[in-house]
Amino acid sequence: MKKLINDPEAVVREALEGVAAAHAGRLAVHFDPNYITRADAPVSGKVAVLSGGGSGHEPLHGGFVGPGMLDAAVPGAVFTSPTPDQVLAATQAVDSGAGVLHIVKNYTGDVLNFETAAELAVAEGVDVAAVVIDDDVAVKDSTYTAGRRGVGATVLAEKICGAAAEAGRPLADVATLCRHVNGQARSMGMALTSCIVPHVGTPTFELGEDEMEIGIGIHGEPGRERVKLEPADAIVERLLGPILDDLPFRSGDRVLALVNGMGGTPLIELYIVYRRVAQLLGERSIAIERNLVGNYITSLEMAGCSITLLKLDDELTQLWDAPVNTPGLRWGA
Amino acid sequence: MKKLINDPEAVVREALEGVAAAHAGRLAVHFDPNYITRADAPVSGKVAVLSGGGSGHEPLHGGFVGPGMLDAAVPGAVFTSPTPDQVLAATQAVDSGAGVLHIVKNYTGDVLNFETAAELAVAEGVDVAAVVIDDDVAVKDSTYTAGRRGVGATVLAEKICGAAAEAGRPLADVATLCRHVNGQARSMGMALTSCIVPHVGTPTFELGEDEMEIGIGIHGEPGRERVKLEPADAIVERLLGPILDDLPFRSGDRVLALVNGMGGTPLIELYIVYRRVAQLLGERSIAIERNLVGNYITSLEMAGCSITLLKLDDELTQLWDAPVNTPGLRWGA
Amino acid sequence: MAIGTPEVVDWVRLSAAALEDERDRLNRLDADIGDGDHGANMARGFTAAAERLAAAAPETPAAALRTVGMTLLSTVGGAAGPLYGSFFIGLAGGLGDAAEVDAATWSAALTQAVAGVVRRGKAELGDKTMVDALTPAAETLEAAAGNGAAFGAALAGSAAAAETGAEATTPLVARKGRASYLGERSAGHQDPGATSSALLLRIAAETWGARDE
Amino acid sequence: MAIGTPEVVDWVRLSAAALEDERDRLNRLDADIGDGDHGANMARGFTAAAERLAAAAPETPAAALRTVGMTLLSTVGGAAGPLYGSFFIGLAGGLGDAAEVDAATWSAALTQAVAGVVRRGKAELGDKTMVDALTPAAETLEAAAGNGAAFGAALAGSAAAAETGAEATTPLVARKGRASYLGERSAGHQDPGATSSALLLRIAAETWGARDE
Ligand SMILES: Nc1ncnc2c1ncn2[C@@H]1O[C@H](COP(=O)(O)OP(=O)(O)O)[C@@H](O)[C@H]1O
Ligand SMILES: Nc1ncnc2c1ncn2[C@@H]1O[C@H](COP(=O)(O)OP(=O)(O)O)[C@@H](O)[C@H]1O
Ligand SMILES: [Mg+2]
Ligand SMILES: [Mg+2]
Ligand SMILES: [Mg+2]
Ligand SMILES: [Mg+2]
Repeated sequence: MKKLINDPEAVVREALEGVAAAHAGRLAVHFDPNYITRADAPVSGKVAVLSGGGSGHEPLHGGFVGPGMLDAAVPGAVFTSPTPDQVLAATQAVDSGAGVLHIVKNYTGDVLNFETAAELAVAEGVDVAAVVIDDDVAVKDSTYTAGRRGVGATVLAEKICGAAAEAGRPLADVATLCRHVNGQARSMGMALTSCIVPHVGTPTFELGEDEMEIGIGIHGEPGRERVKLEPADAIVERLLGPILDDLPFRSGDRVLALVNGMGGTPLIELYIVYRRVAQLLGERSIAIERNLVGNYITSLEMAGCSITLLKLDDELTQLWDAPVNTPGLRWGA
Repeated sequence: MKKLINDPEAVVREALEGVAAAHAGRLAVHFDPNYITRADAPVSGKVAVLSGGGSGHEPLHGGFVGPGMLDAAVPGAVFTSPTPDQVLAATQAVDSGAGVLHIVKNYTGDVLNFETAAELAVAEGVDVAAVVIDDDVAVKDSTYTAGRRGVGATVLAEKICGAAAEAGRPLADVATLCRHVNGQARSMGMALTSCIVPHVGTPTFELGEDEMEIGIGIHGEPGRERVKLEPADAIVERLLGPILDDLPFRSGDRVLALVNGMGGTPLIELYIVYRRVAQLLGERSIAIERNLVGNYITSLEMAGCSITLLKLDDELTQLWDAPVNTPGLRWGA
Repeated sequence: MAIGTPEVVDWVRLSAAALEDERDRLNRLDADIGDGDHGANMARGFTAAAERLAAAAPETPAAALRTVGMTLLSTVGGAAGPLYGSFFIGLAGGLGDAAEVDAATWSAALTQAVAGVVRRGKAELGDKTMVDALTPAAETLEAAAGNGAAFGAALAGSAAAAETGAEATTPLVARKGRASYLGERSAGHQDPGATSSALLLRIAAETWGARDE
Repeated sequence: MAIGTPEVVDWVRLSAAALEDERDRLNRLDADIGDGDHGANMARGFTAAAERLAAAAPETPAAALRTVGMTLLSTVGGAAGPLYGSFFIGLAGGLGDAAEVDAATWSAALTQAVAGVVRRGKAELGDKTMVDALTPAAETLEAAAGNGAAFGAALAGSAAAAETGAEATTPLVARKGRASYLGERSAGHQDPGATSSALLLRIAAETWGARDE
């Protein structure tokens, strides 16, 4: 295992110390329980937006804390959801009385821990609304199973709900918006290589030198299928097809396209992926009105990418364009 | 070789097509010869700032084109300097009559091709000033050799000179500032893994599972020494020591600290590196006034990091803080 | 037999030791159909719980079990944390302020605890989760307690039922938890959470059963 | 012997073929002490130059050589691009509008071309660069031309001197170009640029020398 770390057990703590040192003044990092808030939290009268999950997906979530996006991020151990006491403490720290939106990625652990935390917070008098993000079309959806995983749409929901909260909209409204974003977004990812969880020390899965995993999750969970390596253009088609079919996205739609790196893929390759996404959507007369190309929701050092499409309307576009000032996403500020 | 590419020979062209599609409206991408300019270039009355070099270091340089930073970027083949005709065409495209600053990383190929281009541009009546960046303390400096390589300081020089140009300062002045930035900046890098040049298809160098290369360049050039893998804290000491000794940086200095990923290193690790940088500078009473943690000057998928320190003064800090609006670096806009 | 607070503490202490021993096996089971951390999660949580009980002696079995539940909640994370948290908080709720535990009170508490897990996780029997071990264990215990069986024997039967239930998860296709993303590919592997549940109940039978002779 | 434009075009065409053949060897030499692209760079540039000459027939040897220089400048990149660009533009400058090339004119042109490379790259003899092959080649040719040697023999001597110079770079520590970053670690490897220079001069001797019999 080759990593720039000291002690595998101390990765999250030391990275948080680095975040605290790098972003003092913008972010407040709290330890034991671990959570990150805007330095100026709670923001009086404003609904707070909180998210969290296992670490190892940076910049998600800590890198998205700041004006116009998250009020708090709650990092668990690497690939392990945070515990309810962490989420509770963060919820209380950012609540100004206007309530707190929990944006939760759909993994059993995340859902259960956030649910427990929300119950505790409500018992403490905090108004909490929780929205579960489940945009990963690689997983078959069913009411009898855990359902789809939450992936790229989380970034978009955090940005858009953060903007709505900043604009003064009430909790129920921001929660409805969050469900709307989730409903209009679809994602799928793939991996060229595995990641290595620090305290495990060996790759989560083994892929041959000529193999790739299609439909991978962001924790190295196995995907839909393992196939032979293909050119980038063919890979894009494999990802985009199920995404387009699922919502479905249709000719005339306006979308936001996120081409996301898994952590170990260089930017030059992500632009080659974006090129093909733009070509294929162009052929289908789907207009990419906004885009994002880079590493936003990662799986440690995994090489690979995911694609997320969000169907835009005027309201979503306007909220997307609103100022945001976080370490991981910034414009208009 | 596992990459999200189609044809190894088409990597740069297809990535540029992706850039063109993703940033239409902000950037203009010109093909044959290849270069990227601000969409609104030439900006009347403003000195233009241009840089370039081999591809594979993204977001450098193309990701730094935009208001407040570069007017043009000239990408060569992967790890190969661009040719004079490219640089000439880009220079002419962004010159508003106020002249063009060439920021050149100190590699023989880059220096010679930019020199040739500058001669041609001058012959065409363009006022050109060239500044060579050579901040890499891993290489012994000497007037008898090619000297030090240009690495992380390039990003800082592009930002700061871009701000000065935006503020209306004349060419000679912006060039002097660029030399000042270079003189006040020192860097050193290391690699945990090699990169793979697409048209080569095999790793540039082989490192054992328990080895790392200290003092590596950004093209996979061998470094100062190959040693056994160490914890992140010890690695930071290996990089920071030569940097601090070289300028030297002293107690009471104010600095900008750039912790840069080589492309394949996840952000969580870069924050562990930053943590130690902050600790060590704190112990020496050197104040980190500004910082940047992320992938800014990369070597394809190489895992590793580099550290750059720039000694700040009020002028540099103010120019650093000035608005910048590029795909790779953005604030205040 | 008298199962009081010290015996409850013993159970937790010995469970922590057993989970440390079984850490790798549970991790491996979880690696096959999940993310490979169930052993680490459980060992971390129970070690913390045992330490907390060793540091501050609780007054009643229920108080001890509530401490365990709260500790698991704040140290385990993942799916297992809230589920085992609910389980132990459920056990505590079922025991109330009783100073001693017998087959009848334990059976009632276990039934309540399993209901808590089901309420939280919404898994049904056959979804390939810890519920597949816990539900038969509670049912077997209830039947034995109803028949007036000795507590030790009842516990042993309950543990055996849990083990059978855990083994029976192997052919199943997971419908809950991380393994469900695998669909058909989850069949052929024993569920790690069901395995750890059976382990906990086995340790209870061994620890408390010995007292019952 | 009469070396006119067609013979110059032949030289470039055969050099392109030879560089394609030697691409891997030059890449490997460059991988040892540089970035492993010298063979690819040279093959790409000369293939482009040969194609351009084949497409548009230039009028004079100098015009052909200037086309080569400009093509190398815009297709090779790296250090070798501007240096070989200067070299061929220097050859063109040295020949002026002469319709034919002989030992004396070629010697003068070569001397001017090498001076252009030195001016551009600032390398001195012994810095472990192409200058270590080019300088002795130019000097040997000048001496032979001064002694009234036949053009073919003079070219052969010049090529041999370039090869000796290229081989002599092996023990040197590089002081210019990418290899200089290696410091002492650059010793023990033959310089790729000196090797490609010797190759070009060898092809000239073979191509034009044959005409000279
Ligand atoms: N909805 C659920 N109901 C009951 N048990 C569940 C549920 N989801 C998961 N589990 C149990 O949790 C176990 C996995 O726990 P663990 O690996 O610690 O958490 P995670 O899956 O978050 O990594 C599974 O083996 C299963 O027994
Ligand atoms: N300053 C210089 N003067 C003369 N020749 C040089 C100089 N720098 C490099 N070279 C030559 O260029 C060769 C390397 O060319 P190439 O590999 O194509 O370029 P790059 O080093 O940019 O990859 C070296 O082997 C050397 O002979
Ligand atoms: Mg887990
Ligand atoms: Mg090169
Ligand atoms: Mg698990
Ligand atoms: Mg080279």
